[in-house]
Amino acid sequence: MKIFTIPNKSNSPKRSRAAEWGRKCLAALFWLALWQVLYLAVQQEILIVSPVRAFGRLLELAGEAEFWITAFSSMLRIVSGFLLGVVAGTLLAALTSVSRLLYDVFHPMISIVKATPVASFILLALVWIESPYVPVFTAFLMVLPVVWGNVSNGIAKTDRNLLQMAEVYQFGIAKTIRRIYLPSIMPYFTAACTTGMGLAWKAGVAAEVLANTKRSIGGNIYNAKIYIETADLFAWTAVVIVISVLLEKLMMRLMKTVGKKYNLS
Amino acid sequence: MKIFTIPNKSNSPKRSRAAEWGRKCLAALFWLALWQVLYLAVQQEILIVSPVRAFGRLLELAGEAEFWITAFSSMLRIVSGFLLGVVAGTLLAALTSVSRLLYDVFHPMISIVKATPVASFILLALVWIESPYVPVFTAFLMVLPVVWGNVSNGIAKTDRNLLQMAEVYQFGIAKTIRRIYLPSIMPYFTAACTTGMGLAWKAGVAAEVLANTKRSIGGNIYNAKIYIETADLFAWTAVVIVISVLLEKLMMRLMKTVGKKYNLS
Amino acid sequence: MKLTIQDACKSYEGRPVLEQLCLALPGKGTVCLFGPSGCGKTTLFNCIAGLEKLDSGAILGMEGRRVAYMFQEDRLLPWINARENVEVVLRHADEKQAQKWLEAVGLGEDGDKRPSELSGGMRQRVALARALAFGGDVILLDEPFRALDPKTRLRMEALVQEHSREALKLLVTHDREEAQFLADQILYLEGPPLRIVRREFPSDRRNDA
Amino acid sequence: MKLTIQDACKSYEGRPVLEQLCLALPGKGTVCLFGPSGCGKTTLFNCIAGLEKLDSGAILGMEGRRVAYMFQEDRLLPWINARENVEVVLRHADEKQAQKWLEAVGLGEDGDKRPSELSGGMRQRVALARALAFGGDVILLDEPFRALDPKTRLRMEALVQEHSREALKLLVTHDREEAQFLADQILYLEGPPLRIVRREFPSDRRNDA
Amino acid sequence: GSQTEETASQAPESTPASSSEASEEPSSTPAEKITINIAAQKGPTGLGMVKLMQDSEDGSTANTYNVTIASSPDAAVSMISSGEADVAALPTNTAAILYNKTSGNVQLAALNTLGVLYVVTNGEEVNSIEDLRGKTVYSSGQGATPEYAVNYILSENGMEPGTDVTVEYKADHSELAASILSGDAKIAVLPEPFVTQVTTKDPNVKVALNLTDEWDKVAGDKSVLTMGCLAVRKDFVEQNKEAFDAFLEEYKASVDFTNSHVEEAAELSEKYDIMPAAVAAKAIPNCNIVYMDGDEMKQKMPDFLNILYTANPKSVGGELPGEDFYYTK
Ligand SMILES: Nc1ncnc2c1ncn2[C@@H]1O[C@H](COP(=O)(O)OP(=O)(O)OP(=O)(O)O)[C@@H](O)[C@H]1O
Ligand SMILES: Nc1ncnc2c1ncn2[C@@H]1O[C@H](COP(=O)(O)OP(=O)(O)OP(=O)(O)O)[C@@H](O)[C@H]1O
Ligand SMILES: [Mg+2]
Ligand SMILES: [Mg+2]
Repeated sequence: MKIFTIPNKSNSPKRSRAAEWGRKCLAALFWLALWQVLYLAVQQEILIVSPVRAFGRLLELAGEAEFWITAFSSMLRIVSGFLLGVVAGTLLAALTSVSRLLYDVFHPMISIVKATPVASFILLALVWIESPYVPVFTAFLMVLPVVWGNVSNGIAKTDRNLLQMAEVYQFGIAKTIRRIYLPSIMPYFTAACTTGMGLAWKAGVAAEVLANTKRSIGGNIYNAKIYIETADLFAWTAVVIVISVLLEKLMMRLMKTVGKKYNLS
Repeated sequence: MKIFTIPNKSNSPKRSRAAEWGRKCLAALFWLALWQVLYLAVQQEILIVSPVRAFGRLLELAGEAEFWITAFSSMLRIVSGFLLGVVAGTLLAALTSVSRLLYDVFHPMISIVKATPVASFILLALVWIESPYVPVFTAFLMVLPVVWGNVSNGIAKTDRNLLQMAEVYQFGIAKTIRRIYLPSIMPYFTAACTTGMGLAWKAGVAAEVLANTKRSIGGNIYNAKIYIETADLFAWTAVVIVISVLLEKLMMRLMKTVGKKYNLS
Repeated sequence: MKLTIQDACKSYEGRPVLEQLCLALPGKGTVCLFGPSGCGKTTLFNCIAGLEKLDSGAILGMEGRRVAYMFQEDRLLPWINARENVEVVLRHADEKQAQKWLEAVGLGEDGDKRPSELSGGMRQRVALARALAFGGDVILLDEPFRALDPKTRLRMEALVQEHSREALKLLVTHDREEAQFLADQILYLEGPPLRIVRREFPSDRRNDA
Repeated sequence: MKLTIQDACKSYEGRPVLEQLCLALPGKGTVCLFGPSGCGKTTLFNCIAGLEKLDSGAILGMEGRRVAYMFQEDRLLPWINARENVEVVLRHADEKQAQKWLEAVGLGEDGDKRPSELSGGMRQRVALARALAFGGDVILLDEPFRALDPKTRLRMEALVQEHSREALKLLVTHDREEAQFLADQILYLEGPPLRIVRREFPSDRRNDA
Repeated sequence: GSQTEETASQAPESTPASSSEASEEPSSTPAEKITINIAAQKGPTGLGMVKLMQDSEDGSTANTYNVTIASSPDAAVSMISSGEADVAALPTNTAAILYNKTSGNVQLAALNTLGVLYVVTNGEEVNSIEDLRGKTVYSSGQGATPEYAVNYILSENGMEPGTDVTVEYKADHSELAASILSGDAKIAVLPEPFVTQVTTKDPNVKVALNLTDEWDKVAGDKSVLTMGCLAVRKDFVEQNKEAFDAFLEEYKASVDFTNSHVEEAAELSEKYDIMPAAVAAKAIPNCNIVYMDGDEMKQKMPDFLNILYTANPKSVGGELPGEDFYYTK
């Protein structure tokens, strides 16, 4: 009788935690094995190091205070840019959804922000923006259109029936936003945030290279490249990935908690 | 009585086309004026040129056959990467939604693709990928996680009631996808495509610089930068933006037509 | 204040649903609408509630009057529970008040369930509780008792009858007995376009008034 | 083939809706279910249709039998029109067949409208047309006539009665007369947890059989 | 006129607001320390400046030097054209471009880096340019000075690039470095600090030729292969000539210090976040850090620029700079 239903992930609270972890570890092992295979295939320490080397180097780095300061200050910059992008993207989406005129005004602007290569405006940007803020700015510009697109879409897809209900029962602006728009936008917003967090890291670290930011992960990756320290390159890349994944997890958990608390889903 | 309803854009077919165009032109004028003001404020031809100069240069360039070949081959590369990313992202989303195991396997992979700075893997990538394909690959990697995230989300949010209906009425896999999943995913997919198209251009052009691709917009932007031909820089950037916006428009229209034809929305 | 519908016209894609409709309704009391499926009852309600704009004509006597509208579908907010769904329409959030209304519709124990965890009839009663809790000077009820068993139905009918006697209650029903029991006035409708084929004033209630 | 429900248990968050329910139903004919709102009728239907899994117990006699299920909500696909909504359940897509079914429920002229352009009662009739068009050996109808005016209702009742006499039709209704008119067997229910308080075999129909 | 005012308002502490104002309060009082904003870069140009930075920090210099390490020529260009910096270390051809683009407001003060291009080999014996005949040479920097330099040297040695020698261009210095280490490329033209990197990583990789020397061999006294220079804003230097001349002296001393006290300079390089000390110590001898100004510069530059100009006019900004491009003390 069962023909085709995509399993609902959230619907299986009884699945044992152990099995969950087991599967996750398996997945990790799978990718590590692939890495090792790749390493053995390439056999060039300059291009690719073995997972063992990379983790060894990572542990070494983790022993230094400097490492933590660097990682933390890069994180601070990129998260700031990310948050700014999320806030601005959401506000802009609200504005452009309310007014057709504002939409017409901002839409080309956002298209430009989306498509313009960083190389094109960095020269101009460097006049106003000081070097440590370039990564912030770049992450911001990366996240903004993603959030804007998703939130706008979420607003457009909000159930008109519920909006009519809110109108009849005189919810007013605040209650309509709180009770209808927010919960409707949540899934779109969440998707934008998870995607945006990754992109913010990608772009933010690249911008740290461009702006030669002191004490930055980007700077370290750049140095690793110039000095052909491949183990360092992989170790610092791993740092980027680990922080980004952890932050994403943290953010999702936070959103879930807030969502539950305020009945947003 | 009307309190707060966000106006439905698609709901006003009677609004005169002239007014629509008028507003769009006004928006364009607004941004051009802002550009001019900025230009007058900076007063440095090296950093920023006037809109008139940029368009003059653009017209000049447009007179050369080389220009069209360059623009076209860049477009081809980036659109290929974009399409690959869309296809792969959609397939991957389908896979990871069907099987929890595949989800656990691919999720970390996608997080890595999202966050890894291009600088980190370009060295490795260049070993296998020939220079002209680097922009394709980069655009692909940019679009993949955006599409994956949105489509996964769309699948997860598909109405369970309708899925139950499909099960009872023995739709089978094909019909369930065609009649329920596809239409449900459409808005998420569309948002991913518009966002992704812009990002593909941003990243693709940057990669053309990195990979030193011949006959590329990226190469021209790079040259304009090292030779400090600011008018060229702005003209080529305008090319990127115009093509990206046109492609986005084209894509949206295509999706609407297809969506209408196959009743997807 | 009387509610007057003057030359109301409304069409969807060229097909008229309301066409030069004129209708005068009293300031208070219960009016039952009785008409075939698709004749335009819901459309009329939407116009009275201000959710749809008339193509031409006017609806007079609605200024400053609060409208409570129980829709034909339940239109509950899926992300909050039954009690909150009632509470959300109260001017001053008040959980006890909401609970009171839930009890009135026989759902005192189901306040913590979300709409997806309620049965069809229960959802409908939450929507009824919400409309009654909002109060209002004009109360529009689109088939409020449709999916209820006879016993519950009687209780709900009584509840609606007792409620806000000073308000104008418009009520769509497909049950002739029910109309006779509840209404001061019954409008027999045909359509589309909507027209009133007969008005009836159930005598016993008229004498009361 | 008989349909047998054996010791069926099903609870939501610890609250039992079906508890040790045993029920034997004939292989064909019309059985009306008659019970208060929230007693567990829809849950029972969902279990029979295989959409919900029993916590324990079994439902026997369903192997290989096609089930048509008209849900309590309409569950129409919002992105296709009424005709396509019927066509989509046919084994071989056939527009004429779909149109025929729409005409049977009195919607011959509304086939091109999308669900959002239909009135409540019309949507419901599309859902009925869909269930009947699918056919099936077991037909579950959850309040198929709820929001219909008396005239339309009579037509629909007749339609259901005429339809697939070889199938087992289970039908939830809140109208005693309707049950008497349609059913070979009436189950009076209470709940939750669901229990059968009385079985009635409307005599005239029994004599027919 | 207006341009001066504009930039001055962005950097008021370094530049008097206008020339009229400047004449009212002459800046040449030796007692008063002037702040000179300098944009250096991570590579060799920065290395030559470390002593200057140290001294300025100690307060033992004639002026106060506010050195910013810019990551890329981009940032330096941005800084000098917006007036944020008065002096900037730039690629030599970029200085020429800026001169053209600013109608002469950027002057060449001194050359500070000669060529840092080397031919390195992995498993091939190369002792002279002639040995390259018939071989495949890998290089990076297509469309930039490395390409023009390689082509010039090859042609002057009677070889046609592309026919007598195959030159394959890689996109990126790191990629080229990786190829030579992996042995995919046997002969490569690499810049510092990549040369130091590859030779340290793999003892089989040898520095075969120094392209600066090869250039000198064919060009004699007429021109010099130069990669980096110090450019100055004309409107700044006109008003602060004395201070700037003092700076050049001190900068010259700083370059000498770097070349003669490699270890100490390397320490300072790490301190000022230019390069790790170990790397700097190895790189300094190969970086061709020099100080060349005045007549020598004026004599050798035009030919060099002309070679670039012949290869691609855009690489010097469309036309060869005039006399006033060269700053004289
Ligand atoms: N949004 C719409 N677009 C097009 N047609 C519509 C729309 N809404 C309603 N209609 C049409 O208007 C007519 C009246 O609809 P309405 O919902 O008012 O009927 P009703 O009297 O409430 O019927 P029911 O008792 O079945 O609910 C119907 O023929 C319907 O198809
Ligand atoms: N998904 C669910 N989660 C929790 N409780 C549920 C869920 N579905 C149904 N219930 C509960 O099960 C009981 C029976 O629900 P059911 O829908 O079967 O009633 P019903 O007999 O169909 O009522 P109605 O005539 O109102 O449709 C109700 O008390 C309801 O609250
Ligand atoms: Mg209706
Ligand atoms: Mg039910």
